[in-house]
Amino acid sequence: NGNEVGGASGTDDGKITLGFSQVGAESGWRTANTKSIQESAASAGIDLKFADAQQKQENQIKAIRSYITQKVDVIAFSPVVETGWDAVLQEAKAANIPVILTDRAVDSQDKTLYKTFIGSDFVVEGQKAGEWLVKEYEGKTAPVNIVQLEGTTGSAPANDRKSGFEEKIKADPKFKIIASQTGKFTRADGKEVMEAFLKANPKIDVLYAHNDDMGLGAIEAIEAAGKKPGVDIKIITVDAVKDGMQALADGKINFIVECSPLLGPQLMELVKKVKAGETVEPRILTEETTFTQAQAKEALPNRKY
Amino acid sequence: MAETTPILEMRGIGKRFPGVTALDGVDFRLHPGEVHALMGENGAGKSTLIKILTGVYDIDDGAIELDGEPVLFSGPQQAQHAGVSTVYQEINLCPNLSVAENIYIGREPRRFGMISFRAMRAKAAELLGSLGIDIDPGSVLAGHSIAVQQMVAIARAVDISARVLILDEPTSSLDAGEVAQLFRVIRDLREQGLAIVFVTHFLDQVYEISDRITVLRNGRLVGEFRTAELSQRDLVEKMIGKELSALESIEEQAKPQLRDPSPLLVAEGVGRTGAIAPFSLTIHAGEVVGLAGLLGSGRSELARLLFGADKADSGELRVDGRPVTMRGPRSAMERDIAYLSENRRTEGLIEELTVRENIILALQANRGWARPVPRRQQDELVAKYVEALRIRPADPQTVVRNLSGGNQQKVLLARWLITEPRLLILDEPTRGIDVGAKADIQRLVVSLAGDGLAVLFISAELEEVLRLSHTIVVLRDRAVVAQVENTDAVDANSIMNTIATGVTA
Amino acid sequence: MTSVLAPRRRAWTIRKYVPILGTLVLLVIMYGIGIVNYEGFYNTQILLNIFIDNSFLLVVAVGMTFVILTGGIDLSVGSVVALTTMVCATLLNDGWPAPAAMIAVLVMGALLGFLMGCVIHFFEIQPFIVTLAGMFLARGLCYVISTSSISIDAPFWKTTAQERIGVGTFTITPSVVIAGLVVVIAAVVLAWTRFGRTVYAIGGNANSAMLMGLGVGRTRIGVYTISGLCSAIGGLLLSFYMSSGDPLHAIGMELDAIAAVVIGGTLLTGGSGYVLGTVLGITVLGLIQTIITFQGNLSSWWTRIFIGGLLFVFVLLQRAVVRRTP
Amino acid sequence: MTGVLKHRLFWPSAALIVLLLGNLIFTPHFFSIEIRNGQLYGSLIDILRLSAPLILVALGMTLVIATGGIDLSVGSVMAVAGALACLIVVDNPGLSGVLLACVAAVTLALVLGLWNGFLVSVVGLQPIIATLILMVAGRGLAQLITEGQIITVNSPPYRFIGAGYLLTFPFAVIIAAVVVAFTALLTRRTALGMLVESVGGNPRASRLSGIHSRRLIWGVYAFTGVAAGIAGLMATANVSSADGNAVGSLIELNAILAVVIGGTSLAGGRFSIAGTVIGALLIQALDTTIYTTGVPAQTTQLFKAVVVIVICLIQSPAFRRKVLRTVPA
Ligand SMILES: Nc1ncnc2c1ncn2[C@@H]1O[C@H](COP(=O)(O)OP(=O)(O)OP(=O)(O)O)[C@@H](O)[C@H]1O
Ligand SMILES: Nc1ncnc2c1ncn2[C@@H]1O[C@H](COP(=O)(O)OP(=O)(O)OP(=O)(O)O)[C@@H](O)[C@H]1O
Ligand SMILES: [Mg+2]
Ligand SMILES: [Mg+2]
Repeated sequence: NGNEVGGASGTDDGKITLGFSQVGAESGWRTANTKSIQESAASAGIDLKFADAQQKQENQIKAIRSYITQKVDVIAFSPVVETGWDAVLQEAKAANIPVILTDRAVDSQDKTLYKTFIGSDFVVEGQKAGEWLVKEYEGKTAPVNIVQLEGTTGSAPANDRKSGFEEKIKADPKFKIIASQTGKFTRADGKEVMEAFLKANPKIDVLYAHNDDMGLGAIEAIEAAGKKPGVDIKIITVDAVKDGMQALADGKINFIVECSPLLGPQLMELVKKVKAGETVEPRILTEETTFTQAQAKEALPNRKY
Repeated sequence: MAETTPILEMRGIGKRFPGVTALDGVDFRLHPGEVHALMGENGAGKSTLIKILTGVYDIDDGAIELDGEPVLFSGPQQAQHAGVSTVYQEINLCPNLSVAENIYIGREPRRFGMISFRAMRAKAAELLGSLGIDIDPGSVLAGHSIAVQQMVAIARAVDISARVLILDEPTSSLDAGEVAQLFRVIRDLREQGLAIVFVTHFLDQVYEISDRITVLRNGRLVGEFRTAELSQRDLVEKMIGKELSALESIEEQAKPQLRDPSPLLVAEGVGRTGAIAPFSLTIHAGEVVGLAGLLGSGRSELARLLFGADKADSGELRVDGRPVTMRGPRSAMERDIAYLSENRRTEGLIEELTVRENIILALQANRGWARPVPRRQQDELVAKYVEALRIRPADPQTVVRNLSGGNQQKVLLARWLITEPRLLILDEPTRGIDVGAKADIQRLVVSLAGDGLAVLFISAELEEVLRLSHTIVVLRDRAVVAQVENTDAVDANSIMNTIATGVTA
Repeated sequence: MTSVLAPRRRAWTIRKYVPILGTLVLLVIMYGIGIVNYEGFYNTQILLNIFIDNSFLLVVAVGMTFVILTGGIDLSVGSVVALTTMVCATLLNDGWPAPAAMIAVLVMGALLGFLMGCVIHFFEIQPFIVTLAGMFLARGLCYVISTSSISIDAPFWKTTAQERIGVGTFTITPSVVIAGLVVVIAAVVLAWTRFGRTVYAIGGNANSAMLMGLGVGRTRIGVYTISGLCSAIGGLLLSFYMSSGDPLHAIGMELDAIAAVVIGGTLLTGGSGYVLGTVLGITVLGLIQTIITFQGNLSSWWTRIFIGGLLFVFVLLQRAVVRRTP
Repeated sequence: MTGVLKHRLFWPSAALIVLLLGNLIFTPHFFSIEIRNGQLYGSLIDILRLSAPLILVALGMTLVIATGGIDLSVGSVMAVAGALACLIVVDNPGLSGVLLACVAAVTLALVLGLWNGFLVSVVGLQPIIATLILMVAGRGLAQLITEGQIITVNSPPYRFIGAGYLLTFPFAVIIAAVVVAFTALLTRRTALGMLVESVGGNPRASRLSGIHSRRLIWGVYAFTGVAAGIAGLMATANVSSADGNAVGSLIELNAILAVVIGGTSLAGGRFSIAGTVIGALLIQALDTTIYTTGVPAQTTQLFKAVVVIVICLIQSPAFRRKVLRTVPA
């Protein structure tokens, strides 16, 4: 029930008004992200104007323009794509409205267009996954056959998680990515692609999935093929949503790199600081960790999303 | 007329469709300054020959020469550029464009590269005027009756024609007045040295206008004759390929005896604004009521109201003495009324379905989807009417689109006959049907009426109406102006008089 | 003897604009409702922003109008837009001068459209499949060029992106001017040229048009070429707007374009409709989006339901105003 | 032989077979089918199983297209039905809960189909717009049901619908086969098929022949809704979770493609159920081929484009006549 927030745009009552333009609601992760922002805005006493862009940059630009005309105090948004923001950010700057980026970066020469960028680093996530794998197979010489389930082709998380991972494992020739295909970040596609992988490749040692959902789909495929996920095939995923953590705790996944959507509280702190005119760090990483099976068992009971 | 060198010569033309040899070794010569009638029964191959000539169909065998040069048009566009313009059998115009545009599209008058619609409308009005048609050239084509559309198509072709003008059954829904206008224009063009190909099933028209006749039968050439040297009787025999006895009986065809004068349908003050003024009409079982009137006088409109194809906005309809509200064709069909539209392509045929499916369609619709007509019954019914109406090819699995125009018309007639209606509304049922089949249909109407079927009969051919009807309803300017009993005193002249003056003679 | 055909109502000429006028009136009402309900909505700039934010879509939809008027469909437009941005960005990064890069992508777009038109016409394959294959092809080429976005730093793009044309406080972008030009040219071509009228004729009845001796093949290939060209122009405008090439740009734009055309009163079966209607269709979609933004408190799913609802109300009223025979 | 060549299903079938054979080059055991854990296991089985939802949706789409319409909302209807079912099953994972969920979901899908049919046949909106409304709003509805989250269910009976095996055969395939057989019987053993073709072929003539085209069109959209609803159950059961955003996304395009490849014209009229099934199998086979042969993710679209173009060209009589110079059929 996210439709309770917002209301009259009031600069008069001393409340801070935050205009937030969200990418969309394309995944559970994104919904958790939205929820976190809405809830923490409410508890921080910030008046939130929220707009969903349905995955379209023009809608986001439109929303930001409209926030400018509505004279909100701070604008925050998760860019759908990295490029093409200069013009509208220029307008915001001219109107003296500070801008905060969340979750994804924009690719702009002019760093004064926004105050700060808070979010995860997808490359680092890929690296963490790669590092774990390298460590896991330390000292062994047998070749390791890896299959990869990529995210939506062309999306930043897919590109970065792939490059970060591959960067870490490329030093050792025993790691071989024998198949890599997009699973579009969904369970159904993850399962379908994994089924095909299993038939085409008799020996798969490791599965690296760019998010939990694809990994969860793949687990079903692996089980249907009569193999044991987590044992016969080791599985690494990214995100750490609740279902993923459950599978990790059950031993079906071996390692999860967290990519936290819960940046609401951090964001609200920043909004207040920016509004007060304080200087903030230009790049703030969300507080994230990684989970092994044992850690998952511990963390699971108070996992929120 | 002196023998000139032919402007067009087709030799050994052959065309095969899957399962059908439409043309086989046909020769055809056309001289400048002549009107050449192309004759033959339905499905003889007339339209196919024309389409071969203008490049609509690829040619299988044979060669074509225009002005001594071998030609092979890639399509109507190229044919037009070479001076050959054509009115194809089915009206081929664009319903969404205006009348003027339909005449001039592709050749619009332009100023500074932009089409000048004003000039175009003016030219169109003038052209249509010369054919005796007075309609707004800016109006949308779809709003006009088939007859008007046919005139528009003719106007277009006449205006384009440079060397050869081909008219494939241009007069099938025109009344005598329009035909006269058309012939005047054709004679003018002939004077100017144009070569004209003319296809029709009206023998009188052939003798009135043509200089030479080529007869086809079953896709083969029967021969080329001078009209003056070929008697009407011989012509028919050449077309049907056997001794003529059937035709004579039509001439003597008596109209059916009225047996049971109980009113089947009564219309009181039924009308529709903008379409037809309120009229009253009674049709009895076993009675044939003919509608007479000029093109656009509202005959079809009247028929459509009785069938519920359009909604009446005034008056009352009673069937069997009980008032009915026509909510649509279904209401009429439930009361055993059937309606054959004059517009066979847009309102009749389902082109991609087979002959069998087209024939049983109305019967099936009446029964509802859940009770399919058993296949055996279908086959019997279809076989019966394919036989009775001589539908060719006789294979019920043929896709209706591939039938010749006349045979398509017979299929539609069959569709309604198998529903065994009590009132049959026939709007131009004999359009494009050959002499033999026309006699069959007329005989059928007489015999059905004899069995107690009521018929509302609309035809551009006044003679046909006179021959069959007990009562003649005369329309003019979208209103019923007279209802006369068809006694011996009534003839074409007196009806024409009524039409012209609006007063019963 | 002459025929006594009474000259009939001349009402046709006015009647054919009823759909457009009806749509326009509804649009005004919708705008009025926006003004009453949302503070700041009355600002004329809001209206101008609709065109600023949709100039590329407008151009694409204009191309689509040509195709739909012939009774065809072009699903490739979104992908061609994306491909245009990608190729343009790549060429510029390779040091091509701006005019050369622009011409190159325009030619490429037109060529893609031309090829699809040829396949549709010569091999008699349904436009849906051919353009769907075109959609895969163009999108596939984007990924082959790069899977990540390429930013455009060419000064011309920067200035065009930030340039504002306007009187007083009301401004538009050069893109809007270009889109406006495209609309005017398209409207003139459709209404007053032989090509344009042939487009309508084909939509009315392609077989008749062929028998009437019109250049059906040429025209049909022509409309797909125009659609390809318009997609490329739209792609250029998008690259101004986004300053980047991205393989994920314009996903689903084909549906938006088709929707705009059809909401604008053009029949999907062809033969009836106007470019002006398409402009109105775009405005409707833009206005719906603007209302959503002003509403400001809708969750993602309510946003979708709300869009569907507004669309429903609009087309329902439109249908009531413009009661046409089906 | 020429008789076979002329059959309208010959070319789509040939394309399917060629595509499958092409796999043998890259994956020698592509055709091998074995029994694992009492279930048939192999790539061909995967293709059959994965194409089941598409077949269902395409089946409805076939009829809609035959009436001269189109239904863009099928994906959204799938998502709504799947979401509702999962919502119910989450709390009642037993067999009765699953049955209840199926009935509720299919009923809701039926209502949505009736809604589409109402807009098209009674209100008279253009089908593409009428169904676009539900395409947009329906996805919102699905997400409303799931609250934007992925609902994961843990219910073996529910999972059975999409991923279970009955007598070694995938249950989803059995459902699809039954619905296909049912539809084929319904349309070809009654007069329904012909009436639908008639309405699509010439609506005006059909009306004048006394066909209740309004009811018919309404019914066809309702049927499509139900088919999409069942497909939604299958798709969500396959992964035991409902993702309001992802379920059935872009399936409308694939379904239309399947219909068109199967030889049904988008202009309406004649339709072929067998053709549609072959079309759907072809599309799924293409996806599976891409995954098994290891086409890199960046080039899959390109690969698809090429295959679709080749299939279309080979199917086109004009292409064979003009380029391959074969005798016309
Ligand atoms: N496209 C086609 N496919 C298959 N058969 C066709 C096709 N066109 C015509 N035919 C067949 O060719 C034969 C000749 O038809 P055509 O239309 O030339 O006859 P016609 O002499 O014009 O008859 P009508 O007087 O009825 O118009 C018919 O048997 C018809 O069924
Ligand atoms: N200028 C016009 N504007 C609007 N509608 C017209 C116009 N001219 C003709 N129509 C339409 O054309 C038809 C008139 O022809 P109608 O069917 O009444 O003629 P008819 O007496 O059957 O003669 P025929 O069928 O021989 O032309 C009607 O459908 C009428 O609405
Ligand atoms: Mg003929
Ligand atoms: Mg008439």
